Amino acid sequence: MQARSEEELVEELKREHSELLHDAIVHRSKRVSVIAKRERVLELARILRDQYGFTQPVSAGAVDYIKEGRMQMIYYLMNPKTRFMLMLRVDLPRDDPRMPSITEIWDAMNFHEREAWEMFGINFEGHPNLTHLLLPPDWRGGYPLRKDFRGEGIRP
Amino acid sequence: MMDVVTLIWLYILGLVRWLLHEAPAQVINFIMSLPTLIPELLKWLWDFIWFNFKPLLQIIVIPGLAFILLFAMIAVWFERKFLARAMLRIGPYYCGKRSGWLQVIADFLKLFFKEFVVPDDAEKALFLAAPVLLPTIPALAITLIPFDSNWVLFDAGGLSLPVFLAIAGLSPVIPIFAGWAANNKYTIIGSFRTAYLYVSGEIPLVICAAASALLAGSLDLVDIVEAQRPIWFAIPQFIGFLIFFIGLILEAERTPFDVPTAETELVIGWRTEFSGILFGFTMMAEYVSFLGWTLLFIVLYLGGYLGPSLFGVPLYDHIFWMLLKLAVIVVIIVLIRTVYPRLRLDQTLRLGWNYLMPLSILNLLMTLILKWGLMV
Amino acid sequence: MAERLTAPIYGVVDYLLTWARKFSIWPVHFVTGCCSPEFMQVSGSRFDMERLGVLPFASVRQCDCLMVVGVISRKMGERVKYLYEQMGEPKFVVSVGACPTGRGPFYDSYATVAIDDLVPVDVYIPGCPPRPEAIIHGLMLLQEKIRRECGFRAGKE
Amino acid sequence: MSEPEIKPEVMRISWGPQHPMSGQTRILIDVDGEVVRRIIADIGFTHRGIEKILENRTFIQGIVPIERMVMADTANIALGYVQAVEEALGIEVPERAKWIRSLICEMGRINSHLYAFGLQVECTGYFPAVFLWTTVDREVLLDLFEKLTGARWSYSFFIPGGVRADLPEGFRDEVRRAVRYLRRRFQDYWDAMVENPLFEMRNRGVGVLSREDAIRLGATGPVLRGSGVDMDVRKDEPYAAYGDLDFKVITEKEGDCLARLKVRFHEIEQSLNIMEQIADEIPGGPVRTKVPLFPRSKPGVEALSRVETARGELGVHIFTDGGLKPYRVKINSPTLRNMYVFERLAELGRVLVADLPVILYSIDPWYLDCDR
Repeated sequence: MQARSEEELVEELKREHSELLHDAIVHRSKRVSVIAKRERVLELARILRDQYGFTQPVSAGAVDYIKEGRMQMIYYLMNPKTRFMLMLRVDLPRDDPRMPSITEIWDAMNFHEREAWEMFGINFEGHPNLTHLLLPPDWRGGYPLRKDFRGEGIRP
Repeated sequence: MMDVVTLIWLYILGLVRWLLHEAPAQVINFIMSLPTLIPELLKWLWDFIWFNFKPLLQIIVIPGLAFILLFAMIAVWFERKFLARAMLRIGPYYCGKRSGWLQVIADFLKLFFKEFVVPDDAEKALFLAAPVLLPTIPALAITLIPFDSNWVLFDAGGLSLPVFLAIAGLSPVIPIFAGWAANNKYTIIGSFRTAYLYVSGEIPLVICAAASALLAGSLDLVDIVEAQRPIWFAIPQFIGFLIFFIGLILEAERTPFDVPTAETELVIGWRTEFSGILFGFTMMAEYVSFLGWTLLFIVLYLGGYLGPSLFGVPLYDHIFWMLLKLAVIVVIIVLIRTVYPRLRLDQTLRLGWNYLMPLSILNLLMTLILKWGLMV
Repeated sequence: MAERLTAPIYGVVDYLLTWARKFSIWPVHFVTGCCSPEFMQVSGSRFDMERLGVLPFASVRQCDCLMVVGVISRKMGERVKYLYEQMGEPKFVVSVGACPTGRGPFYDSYATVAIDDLVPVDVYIPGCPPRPEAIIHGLMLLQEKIRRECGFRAGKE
Repeated sequence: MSEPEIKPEVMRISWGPQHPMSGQTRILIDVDGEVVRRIIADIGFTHRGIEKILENRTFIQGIVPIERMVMADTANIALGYVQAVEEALGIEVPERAKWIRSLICEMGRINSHLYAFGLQVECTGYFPAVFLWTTVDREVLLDLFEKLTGARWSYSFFIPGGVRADLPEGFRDEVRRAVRYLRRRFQDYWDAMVENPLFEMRNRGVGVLSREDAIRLGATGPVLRGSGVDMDVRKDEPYAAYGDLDFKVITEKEGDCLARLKVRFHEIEQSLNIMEQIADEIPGGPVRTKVPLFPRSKPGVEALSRVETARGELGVHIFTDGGLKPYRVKINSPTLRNMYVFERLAELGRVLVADLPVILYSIDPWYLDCDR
């Protein structure tokens, strides 16, 4: 069931897996977004990988929407056949940023999740090795990429 | 009156006449006789030194300390310049007038006056002793090499080949001690690689040397050289010649077999922790051991000191030919360094055990048959 | 002691020593940041820093010059300090590029430090990245500094 | 990074960050004799927080820090950012500017690939001649860069709306001359490297990455193409002038270090072809459109631009909030993906200590890109 075009993919996802996701959007050609439910992101991820062919993990990162009180974790995935880039987005509340680790589906997300953990403080449950990746191991300065980070890096 | 004044005038006139008519011829004669005179003078001087200072000369000049140090310096300088040329660079330039020939002396002086660090966890006595022992052992072996039939520093009583191999066989022990004493993971791995390498490289070398000795019918290096008067052993012992050449690079830890000091993997292997003059000694040791094996190679296969006469004095000829052959081999080995990558340890060992070893035994058997055939 | 060191023989030793140290600067194989390609060009054919006797060396024990090439992050900063302590005297530090000197384009980052907080520096080379000519000039300044200050009598060691 | 436990029979060696071949990273390896049981990449030694810095720069100021991600390949990196800004702000780019961008990107790619295989050769042993030949040949390209942009490496030449300046007089002839010279030189490289039996011995069958593993572990760039997957952003989503240019995507089937080297090699040939095509066929016209110095964004716009850098696919995802600065810039760096592949390679096949630097440099890591 390889989807032929972006619209068909989105329609199909919305139709068949509406219980797993909030929304699915087409940004432009070859850019698709799926906003997943936090609790069931693993099921959706497995379906995306096995049935829709998004076998290649690209990257992952988060955005801190401080005014709306949420953070969004974004997984960038790639389908090597159709060359679609799919962004699997998960909304997390800012006061409780916790979600299941997706490394059991794409283990290459290991580094990216560690980075998101140290930069945003998102807690990935079930991650094999959730330690500092880029920052020094004794880093105590908070989460640098959050918008309320008050270390160096913010112009007064 | 034939007075005094007249006599003086006559004397002066005679002097002028002599100066004008006979002196030029005599001076020319004297100058013409110089070429025969100077060698005689030199020969006299040489005989004087020969009988009085020969052992001293051997220890200090050739094949003694000065030769070894000079070789190390020239080889390092040449290698740096040559590599730089291969890389399209100039190499050392400003140190010494426009050629960088003082570069090695500057490096050595700097190392000599540099603080050397002894790590806390190191085995201190061994750590300090190993670098000093390192160049000593191959230098001892070099004393056995004949530069002329009667120019051997250390007379081993007709057994100089086995003694050479025995002394040179000691040298791998020192890197192992050094690596262990430094108490660093890189040095440990490097020293064990040295051990592997020596074992796989030295046995084919010894077997090849045995074949050469068999062909010459003697264990004495002078006899082996003299046996090559009709033909260099490189021809009848061609397999042994090739094996010995590869084994020599392997023993001297030169590229492509510089596995123990592999810069890209193990920083610089068992030398990693040495600093200051200790490191200078290890650097020197590399070249001294290289020199020792190369000289043995020349003696065993390339006719040692033999060569056509150029200067009339046999000793000069012999030392000249020895040095020329040495220079050629050094150039070839440095050339190899510019074009080949390093082999892995397993590939090196496979080369040693799977190819060099059986081939050297084959070589020995062939020599046996040849010798038997000659005797029959 | 001070009077004895003014004897002429010490002048000769001093000259030899500074000459040797000047022409035998061995920097460590150590790059901290993004000026490394330019540094490589300097060791390459057109600029060739080996002319001055500069020979990059593998292990810090044998070296006497720490070239801090490029930005120093907090994680790297500890290592720079550590390496400096591992080197034997006499030792020199050259700060290559704007980043170690004054944090360069990353001046307001949470993760970079300037070199002055870590180790004493002998020569600063500005630029982002510095041109090869600038690096060569910096090395020559270091040589000049060694000639003047690093003799037997200068009290550096 | 807290260090995971060590099994008693293995020895843990720390490589770097001061090591002749580690570069700016630390690699922990567990060795059992000469066999590597486990690789742990401890990256982050050059982390400068570029993503945070970009939040504090205006859109045009941001070009300077992001260029410092990959010094040898600044053109491609800057192009990724500039394209994302253009997409987020809705800026059109004239045709000639696109062609000039492609030209400089290809020159940057050759520059970077030269660096890559120079280092890979250096890793196979002290084999320095070829490595330093690459620095010589890089000077040819650097001179072109200097003539065009005024700087050798970090030339902030691409700006939103086009490029900073037009090609100077006679530049196209110089490009053609450089292409001719480099073609001749690459024959030498091929002879010295791929045709050298000892070099082949060190590289063939080392660090094999199968096609499935390459996709599963998220490899990118020459690593992915060396394993037989023909993914190249220049073909998949043509940007700049790549839609009009004629070139092939190079793949090799073996997936070992030699295959990656060959991919880089043939990519350079393709890049030289592209340079020639551009020098011949570049259209006329303006090279930039007028863009205010401090462009203001529309709120809530996202733009993800992908470009093919020398190390693989770079993604720059810009989020705006209606201010003068981006709200968040997410950079998907290629080396971070390949470093994960490197970490897993010890499990996929037998890796010896001596192979480690070769494998590491066959993925062409650029730690500044990896750490951002």
